[in-house]
Amino acid sequence: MAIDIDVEKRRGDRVIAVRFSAGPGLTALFGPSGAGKTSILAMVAGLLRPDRGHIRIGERTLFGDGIDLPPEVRRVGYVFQDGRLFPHRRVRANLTYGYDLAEPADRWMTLDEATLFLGIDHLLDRWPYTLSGGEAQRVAIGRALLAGPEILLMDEPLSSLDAARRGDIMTVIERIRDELKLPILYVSHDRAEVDRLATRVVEIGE
Amino acid sequence: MAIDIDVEKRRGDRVIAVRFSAGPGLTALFGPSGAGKTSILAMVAGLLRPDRGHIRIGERTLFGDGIDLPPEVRRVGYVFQDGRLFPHRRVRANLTYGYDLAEPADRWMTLDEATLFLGIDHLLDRWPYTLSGGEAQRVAIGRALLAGPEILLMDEPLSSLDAARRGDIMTVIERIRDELKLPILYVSHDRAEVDRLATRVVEIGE
Amino acid sequence: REHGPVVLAAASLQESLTEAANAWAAKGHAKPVISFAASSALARQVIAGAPADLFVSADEPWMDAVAKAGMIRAGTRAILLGNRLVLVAPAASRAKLTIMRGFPLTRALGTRRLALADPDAVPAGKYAKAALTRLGVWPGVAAKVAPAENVRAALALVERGAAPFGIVYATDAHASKAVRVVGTFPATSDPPIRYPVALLKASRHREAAAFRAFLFSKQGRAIFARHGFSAS
Amino acid sequence: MLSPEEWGIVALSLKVGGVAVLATLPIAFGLAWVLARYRFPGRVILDGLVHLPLVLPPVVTGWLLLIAFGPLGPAGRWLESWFGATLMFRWTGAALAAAIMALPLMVRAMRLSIEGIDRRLEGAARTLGASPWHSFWSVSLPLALPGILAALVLGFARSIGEFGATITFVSNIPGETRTLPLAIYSALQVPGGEAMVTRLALLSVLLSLGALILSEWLARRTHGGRQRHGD
Amino acid sequence: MLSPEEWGIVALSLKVGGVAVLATLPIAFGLAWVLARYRFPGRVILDGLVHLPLVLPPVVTGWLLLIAFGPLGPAGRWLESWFGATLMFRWTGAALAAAIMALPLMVRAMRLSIEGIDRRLEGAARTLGASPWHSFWSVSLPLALPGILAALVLGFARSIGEFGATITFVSNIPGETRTLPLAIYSALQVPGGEAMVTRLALLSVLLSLGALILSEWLARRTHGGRQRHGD
Ligand SMILES: Nc1ncnc2c1ncn2[C@@H]1O[C@H](COP(=O)(O)OP(=O)(O)OP(=O)(O)O)[C@@H](O)[C@H]1O
Ligand SMILES: Nc1ncnc2c1ncn2[C@@H]1O[C@H](COP(=O)(O)OP(=O)(O)OP(=O)(O)O)[C@@H](O)[C@H]1O
Ligand SMILES: [Mg+2]
Ligand SMILES: [Mg+2]
Repeated sequence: MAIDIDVEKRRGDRVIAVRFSAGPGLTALFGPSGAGKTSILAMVAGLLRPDRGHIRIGERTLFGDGIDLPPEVRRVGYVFQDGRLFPHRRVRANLTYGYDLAEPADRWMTLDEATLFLGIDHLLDRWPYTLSGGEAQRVAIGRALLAGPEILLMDEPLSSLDAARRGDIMTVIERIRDELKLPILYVSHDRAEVDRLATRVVEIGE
Repeated sequence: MAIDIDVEKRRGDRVIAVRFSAGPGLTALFGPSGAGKTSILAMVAGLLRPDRGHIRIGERTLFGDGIDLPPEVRRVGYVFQDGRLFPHRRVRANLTYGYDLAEPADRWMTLDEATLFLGIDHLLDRWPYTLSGGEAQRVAIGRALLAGPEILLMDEPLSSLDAARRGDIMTVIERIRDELKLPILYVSHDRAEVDRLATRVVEIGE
Repeated sequence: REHGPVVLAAASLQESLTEAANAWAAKGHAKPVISFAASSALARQVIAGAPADLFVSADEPWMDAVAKAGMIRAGTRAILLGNRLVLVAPAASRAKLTIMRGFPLTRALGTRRLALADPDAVPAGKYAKAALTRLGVWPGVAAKVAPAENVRAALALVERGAAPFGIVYATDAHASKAVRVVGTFPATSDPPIRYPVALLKASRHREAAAFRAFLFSKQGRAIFARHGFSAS
Repeated sequence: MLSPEEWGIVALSLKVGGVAVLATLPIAFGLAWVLARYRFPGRVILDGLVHLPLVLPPVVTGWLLLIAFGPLGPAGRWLESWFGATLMFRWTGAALAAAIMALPLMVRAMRLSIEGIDRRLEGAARTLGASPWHSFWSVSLPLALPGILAALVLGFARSIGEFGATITFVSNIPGETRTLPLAIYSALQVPGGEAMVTRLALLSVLLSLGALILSEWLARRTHGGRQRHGD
Repeated sequence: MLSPEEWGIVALSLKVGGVAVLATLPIAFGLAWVLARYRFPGRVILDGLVHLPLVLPPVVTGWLLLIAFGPLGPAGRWLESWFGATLMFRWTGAALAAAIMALPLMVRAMRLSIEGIDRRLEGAARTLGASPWHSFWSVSLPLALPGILAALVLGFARSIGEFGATITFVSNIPGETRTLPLAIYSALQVPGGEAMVTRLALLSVLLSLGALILSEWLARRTHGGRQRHGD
């Protein structure tokens, strides 16, 4: 599935403008801090409204031409830069939140699979506030994947993980990219990560 | 100044126990997610009380032997894993919070110097909620440095920064380490960072 | 289970009218449902069309208002009771005053205050003001009153020593151990202290008129007399 | 320990207070939500209207209710002709009075909690497939729970203490509208009734203490996830 | 537009309400803080005591004040002998009554906000060199500001509407204790006094609307940093 993005958005006193198309695979967004990477993901997810432009994923127009799909039908799996776990739900209920809402046919991963490769099965009954930084990050990844999305938006998803864990998760991301053929928009500053995962790199300029 | 740490702390159903001494320089804490790195920094800062043990920095006992100094006299500069900027103060007021509280003689950096090498001078009048992930991280670093601490605790301080910015900040950390001879406890999963900065590496086991 | 007629009655009648209702029920009638509140509140409820049978007001103006609103059944309005005003002081007080024209109430108060029900609003207060005016004492006292929400509240101010004197109904003073009656105001006050009663237009209860009649009966009057009310 | 009459008064107070608070809860939440989340012309007016029962002496509120919901009032006539229902002299009228008096307190408490919700969590819920409605039920509402519990306690306590509006609107009818405060008023009218007053006042206090303990227990049962920790 | 007498009543109401709310603010904040932050035996009792004026009919509260602060009461005697001061029949007594009635509302609102503070920010302040006291003033207090503003509005509105406790405690003395609700009550007792009631009630509403607008303005002036955004 192809991604076709051309958006403009004013934030404070600067304007974020990007335009790129990409085939299937993992597209790494690369650029300095504050360049607008998170803003782009938020626009694709439907959490931030572009001032003008369009966002198309495969055949579907998410935004533009008078269309502005609400986030819940865009089917994006968004791993936020800041986690955003639901503080009032235990880890298990965080993980199944999107899973339970998805059509069974749309799901492509079970809770057991997710907890296994993320190494979070011992955390299922914990409250989010008791998690370490890396633990919370892994739960956030699991929550997004379990919702059975058609496109993944990952904002520095591996930043607080150790090398071993990082390797495991990258393997899964590769499988998602290659076997499920899901388009992935991926923000990272880690050279090694990008070199290993990215099908292509889009520079987001200052 | 030497660091001498020997602490034990129960968190949930596991016990975090570490013991290490280190001379001056930068000590990298290395270990898998959930190993207890953040907990150790919190204990050094005085935000988490060890169940037993001691914490000594140079001649000063921060904890142990019946002593338990409150955080505000420990003079630690703590860059938190999750930022923790004050949401009700603009960036400038966040940066000067500790600066204004420090004895003039204890300060070793001015606001101008900090904003310059962190590249945040254009953000001074912004509210924290408008900052991007990397921008917030840089402000948090600046806030900790400006308080004129005697020891730095840095929990993945560079995780969301691009390579260029990261290089700049690492240069400054090196200067702090070598010229000011401040002991630094540093948590990172980035090999390159650790290789470049660390005087020694302490493994925090599972 | 059938209930008796609905009676709206001034709060100062609480004990006496409850006793009367019990006596009536003891004769095999359904016990009347009595709501005690300020006459003003009850009158407004009647005017708003409340489904009640009998209204007993603590003064004439509110009964007039109800009548003017066309809520009274013709020919059923009558004076049920009278009352007397008394000057009271805390039980421990040694004050002596004789109530007569120009009696030195103002001087007796000194810098302190005279407790009474709100003289501009509440019936008992209006009566007190009229009585003092007639005795020529009001102009001196006017600036020294402590107008309370109702007679009971005025009584409480005296009971608690907050005011050295108060003017309340004889019936209230009669029942309180914490105050002493210093003197009784002449019965011939103007306007006279009278509790009018009337059947209401909205009345549907078949025993409403009978209960009203019972209140005026010998047995009914005896009960009110025992509580210190005077027959009108 | 309690006479049957006193039991009756307590039961009535519980019924009136309980119905008032539970019936008001969704309305108050809706108002709190609108006031917290939307800016629109007339917002201050709406806010002012909500505060009205707090500002006006209760007797005036009761009088206004009487004018509107009395048998001759517009709302009263409408209720009568459509539902054959009347609030006059009925416990339902007492519940209405209590509800209106509790409204401003309930709205404010919930509004504070709603304003404290991290709205980014609602965005996260949406990306996970939740409709606005589902996100409201599964995220916003649970996060506003502290305010809802506070509203329940405040509203119930206020209802248990409501006097002026009730006696003015629905009078002081034994077994129907004579709740605890009205019974206390009646006892206060009797010289030497202080013992009775004390007794009834203690009952009021016990009732609301019960509500308080219940709410603390509920808060503790659900607070796990909301706890903020010092690291 | 207003007669001098009406101006006097408005001024008195403002004075009583303003003094009551401002004087109660620190006490209420302290209570809210203790109830929000500490667990100790007797906590529920303290919480219940704070709620008391809400639960008891106002007349009973006024009666209790009379017993305590009257010339024969313990508190009254103490005030008299130490300060030569009396609250009886004074506007200060009216302010005390209003303060006590406003207390539970103010405590609850502030408690909700205090419970919502992210305590890790206080920890951050400490590592930056702030004493507990300084961290309180520079972090906790500003973060609790929404609750403080809500408490001010609720408390002021409640004071402006306070009737039962005031008239019972300090009676209805023109120029000294006759605040707006007491004047309204007097007017309401007189047949045909409805026009006057309406006039005075409108004044009450205007006063509290003013307070409301002021608080919204203050909230807007300071809200920048607390805003939660949808991304
Ligand atoms: N309140 C708690 N209850 C139970 N377990 C807890 C609690 N707080 C922390 N823990 C656990 O303590 C362990 C240590 O946490 P800590 O934050 O120190 O880890 P860390 O080494 O910093 O990990 P990371 O690299 O992921 O940030 C984690 O496994 C965490 O789940
Ligand atoms: N409400 C706002 N007002 C002003 N500027 C804003 C606002 N929100 C975002 N910005 C600015 O928009 C720019 C883009 O932010 P964004 O979060 O998209 O950056 P980013 O590329 O993800 O950066 P990072 O790598 O640091 O996370 C930043 O400079 C940020 O300061
Ligand atoms: Mg970002
Ligand atoms: Mg950590």
